[in-house]
Amino acid sequence: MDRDLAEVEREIADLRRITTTQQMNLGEQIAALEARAERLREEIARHPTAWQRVQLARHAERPRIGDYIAALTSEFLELHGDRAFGDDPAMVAGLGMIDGRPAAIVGHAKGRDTRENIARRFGMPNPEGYRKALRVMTLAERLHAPIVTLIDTAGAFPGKEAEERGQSEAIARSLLEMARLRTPIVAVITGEGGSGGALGIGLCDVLLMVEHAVYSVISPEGCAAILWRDGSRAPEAAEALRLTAHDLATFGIVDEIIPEPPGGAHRHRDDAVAAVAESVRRHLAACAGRPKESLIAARYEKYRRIGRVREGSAVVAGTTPTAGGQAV
Amino acid sequence: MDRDLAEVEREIADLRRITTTQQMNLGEQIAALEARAERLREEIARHPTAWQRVQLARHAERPRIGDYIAALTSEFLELHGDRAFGDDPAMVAGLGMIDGRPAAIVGHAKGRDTRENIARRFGMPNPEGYRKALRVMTLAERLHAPIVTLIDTAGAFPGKEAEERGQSEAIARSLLEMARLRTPIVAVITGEGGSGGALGIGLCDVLLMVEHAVYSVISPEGCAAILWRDGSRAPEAAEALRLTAHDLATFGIVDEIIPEPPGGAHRHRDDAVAAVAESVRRHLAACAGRPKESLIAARYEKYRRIGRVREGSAVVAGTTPTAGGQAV
Amino acid sequence: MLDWLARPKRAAAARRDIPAGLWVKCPRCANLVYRKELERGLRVCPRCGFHRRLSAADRLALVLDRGSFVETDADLEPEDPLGFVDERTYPERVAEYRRRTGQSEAIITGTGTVEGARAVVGAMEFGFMGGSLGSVVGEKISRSADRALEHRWPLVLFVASGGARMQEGTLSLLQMAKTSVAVARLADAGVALITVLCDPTTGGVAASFAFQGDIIIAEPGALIGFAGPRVIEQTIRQKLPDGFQTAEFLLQHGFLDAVVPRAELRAALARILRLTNAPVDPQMAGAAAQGWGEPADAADEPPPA
Amino acid sequence: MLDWLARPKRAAAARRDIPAGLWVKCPRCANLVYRKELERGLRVCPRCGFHRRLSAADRLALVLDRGSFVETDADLEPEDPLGFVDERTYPERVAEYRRRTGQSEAIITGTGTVEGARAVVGAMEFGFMGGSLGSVVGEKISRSADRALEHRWPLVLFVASGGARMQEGTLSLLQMAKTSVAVARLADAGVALITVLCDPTTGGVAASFAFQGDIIIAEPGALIGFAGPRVIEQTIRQKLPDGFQTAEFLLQHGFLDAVVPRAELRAALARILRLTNAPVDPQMAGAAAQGWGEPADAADEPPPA
Ligand SMILES: [Zn+2]
Ligand SMILES: [Zn+2]
Repeated sequence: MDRDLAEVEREIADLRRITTTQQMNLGEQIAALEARAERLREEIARHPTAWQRVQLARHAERPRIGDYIAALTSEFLELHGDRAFGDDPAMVAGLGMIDGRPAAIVGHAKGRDTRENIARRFGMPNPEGYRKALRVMTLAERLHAPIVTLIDTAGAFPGKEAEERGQSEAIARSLLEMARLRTPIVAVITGEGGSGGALGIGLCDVLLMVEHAVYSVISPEGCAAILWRDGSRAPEAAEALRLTAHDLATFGIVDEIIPEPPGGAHRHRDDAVAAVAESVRRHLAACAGRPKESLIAARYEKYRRIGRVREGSAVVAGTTPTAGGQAV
Repeated sequence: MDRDLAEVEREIADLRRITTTQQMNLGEQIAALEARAERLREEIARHPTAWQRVQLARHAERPRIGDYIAALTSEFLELHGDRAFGDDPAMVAGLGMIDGRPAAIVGHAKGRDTRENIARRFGMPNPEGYRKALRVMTLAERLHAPIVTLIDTAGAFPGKEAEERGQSEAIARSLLEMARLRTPIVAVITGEGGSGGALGIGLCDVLLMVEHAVYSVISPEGCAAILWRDGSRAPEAAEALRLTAHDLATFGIVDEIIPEPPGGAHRHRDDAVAAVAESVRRHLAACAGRPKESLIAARYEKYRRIGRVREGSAVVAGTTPTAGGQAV
Repeated sequence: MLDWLARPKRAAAARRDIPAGLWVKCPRCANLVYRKELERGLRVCPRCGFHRRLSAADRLALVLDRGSFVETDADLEPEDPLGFVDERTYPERVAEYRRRTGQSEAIITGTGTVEGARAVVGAMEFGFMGGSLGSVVGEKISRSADRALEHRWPLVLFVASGGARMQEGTLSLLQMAKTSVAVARLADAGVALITVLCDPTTGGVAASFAFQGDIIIAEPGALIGFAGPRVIEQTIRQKLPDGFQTAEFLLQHGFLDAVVPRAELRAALARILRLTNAPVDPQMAGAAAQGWGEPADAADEPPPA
Repeated sequence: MLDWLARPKRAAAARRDIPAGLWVKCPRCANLVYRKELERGLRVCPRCGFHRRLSAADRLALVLDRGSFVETDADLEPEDPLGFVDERTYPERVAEYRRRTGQSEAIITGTGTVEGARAVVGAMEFGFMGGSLGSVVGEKISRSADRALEHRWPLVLFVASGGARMQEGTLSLLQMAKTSVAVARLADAGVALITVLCDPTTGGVAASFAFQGDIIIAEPGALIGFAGPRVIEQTIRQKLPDGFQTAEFLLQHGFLDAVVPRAELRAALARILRLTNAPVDPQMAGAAAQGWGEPADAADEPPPA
């Protein structure tokens, strides 16, 4: 479809050139082609390929965490610091009032421009970011407030200092504690869901995914580089990885897909953000009354079921342990 | 008494000189004086002044944490690291088998010689030390194992990096969590109990104190420097601070004083260490059966009572809140 | 433990430059500021933003809704458990600080509202023996924690202290543990502790309730640390860099949730209280701040040497 | 995610230097070692202490009491949920690794005893697709956690993995969460998780159960980290220092409880199990280690590119 569009656009350009250089009136033909181009563009926006979605998810003009917080909360208090080493600007954490009730909100913070992106490490957290997020989530548990996590990162930062200060440990600890937090967790993948860096704040009771967001174990470029020694084959890899919201809904990973405005969230940011806010509010309300024990039990069951495994001749996932075994 | 001894010793020296230079036989007088000197020495060892106890508590030959662990446990596993930044050799933490039951043991690690002392920062922890200790204590809680803390430090390390990484926060967090740990905590001050650095692992259900150990809000030298701009008046300050085990028992701070061998723990290390091990074992056994709720409640009451306050005409401490108040 | 018996350099400079006159010299930027302007500006230098210390009473007046404060445990007084004497007896020193500050001890506790949000509050008085933590401060904070637990109102502590109080020896050290067990019950019950670290917050107070807050904020420029700067310089045998142990430094190192300028403190606290489940007193919801009357310089005065 | 499809430099070197001969060249110190001596020495170079990788089966044989191991869930096999194809299909790759390693997947799980102390155990097989975490590994670890909870025996996991398994996409990423919820129940119940990090432990496996251990130990020299060294070098545009991301480096940075030489591993684990409340099987209390028979080099073999 991409290729069709490119062809039509080339034709239009040709006709325009002829119109001006050869004084021919080709207005009618041009108009028809332009209508066709627009239809193709809409078609792409409606059904982007996996790779196109990756581009949309990474779009520089896509809403940022500040936009979502503004739409979700009537007031917000950003909290800082991991209480041990530093404060990571790549992760935002704080308390916000949602429908008159306090909630914790944590999420990746990509920048709006190059300067902010550099300051925020392009939304790729260091260990301090995960530790700050966990601290604020634990505070929410203590205050009987629910948690909203907003996921939009290419991944945890693969830097030297991140390793020195335990990127693995920070994410592992976050996952372990999020599994145990006795308060509802609603997670939203708003853009890039980049592997462990995304999952590090993504263990939840309800996973929402914005229509063109992606969620993947590895970037398509990284996957292509490993598979074919050729990063330019990323579009193929994107397809193969099944990283779109629709794919992940069929795998039972995503609980709800939040539609985006035509052409993507960046075209109509307010609408896009409002749709996310509405969905989060609705799920928070649904979680609010649930007893803590059943919440934790359901969280266990939710993840216990994820995966595809064949046992003997049956395809199973998340089953209970078998009784016996054999000596080796 | 110190002065008496010095005088007698001078007299003996004089008589000895006379014996050799003037060929007089003063053996009988010398023997009598020496007996008197020995009695004085024993008297000092039995009832040292506060300042003498400070010296004994700091004695280079005093038992170290390794000695106590060896006496207490049938096997020990040292654990390392705060899981965030580093491993502090000034703090030892691990699991040990005591009377066939696992327990956590944490404590300050002074060295045996200058090299080890430098490596172990003279037993003065950095924030990582307190965070490691807290991690291991939390593990003990999870494993339903009791905790033994062994206190022997001049204080938390007052360094630049310690401040950068939150010495205050580390100790404050340790105190808060130790107040909540749902497992028995037996603490022993084995030597120097130096202010916040000692208390940082000292919040407990039972506080034991070795006979000549000291426990103080500030070092006598520091106190003298502040009060009189004269660190050499430390002996006076030591007296004024009421930092001995006996003083602290009268204030209700210390639950049991563990006797030391004559002349101090360094003279008979095995005996000294065995006495500590016996007392710790006894108190662990006494705590073992206690329900967690009553343990935490008793811990609260124990500390809630500490302090001396006058309310109207009554001297009180740890009373319940008054009802009213007045507007200002 | 900060050496609060010594004359702090900054306070000394401040006093020298604040006679009774109309003009006040800023101890940081050395500009002359019209006294009334300084007071209207909450004692923050309009030229360089330097935050002068506030007395405990001024602090409460700045933050709480007018008429909302009810003091509690005002009649608690220290004993002299050690019979402590240096050049004067401990009771003599206490009496002198009472005269000087008009306060009975180094903390005022009570209840009040901020933009209508209810809280149990305590404000430390650095002018009273360096805001040191002794039995009375420990008891009043513990009772405040108990009261916060009973009502399920957040506990707000304005901290300004050099640490534990030497004159009560190990008993004062153990007030760190006493306040910790009291505060721990709040953590278990989901009642928030909010600490506001003012200049200075050091020693045993920094190493206990100050850094046990669920939310910890500080005033700009406040000195915050465990060991005092001079002690650290003796340890490392070199000068500390500018800005070491300031509130901004601690924010950068991950230990503070925010550094809040004094002019925004009341609004920030109101927001924090609302977000930590403080119930609202509807009668106070639209109230103004209590404000303050005549300047009270006690907090800036150096204690007698 | 380590690029385990690529030929790891060290393993390649190892293979080149280990033909079928009597003598084996150490990939670190380049000394020639008599093969039988190497095997008797648990595949640790007697000259430089270099720890060669062990297969999962050898690992269990090294540590467990002879005859104590009972395998569980051996018949779990991966599906192909994505229909993943690169040059071969995912099922073809799986089949090839099954032939190559003799294992059905990248982990062996079961129960056993160490010096009589009971445990649920899992040992990852790096030779099987780089020990990657897919649905089968996630399911087997989760079942092992459930089993540990049921019996209240500690769970011991020998980790050797490049991370999540690309061929199962996001499903494999979420095995990190799946194992986390299973392991979290152990933490709540006071049943210990003990992880032994072997060479290599990286990516999503490092960032989940590997570092969720109550006690975490590692083998000398093991590569342990989140990002692979090449990725970090691309990020920082410089070479990493020697020893970066080794077990010793992680111990120094506070992330490991101990680095345990292979010769001491069995005794160390027995001690850890006793100290974490493992019940003792009296019949096994004096048992010897299972030991191993002929050398199995699979773990050192590079997978086909
Ligand atoms: Zn100024
Ligand atoms: Zn070698």
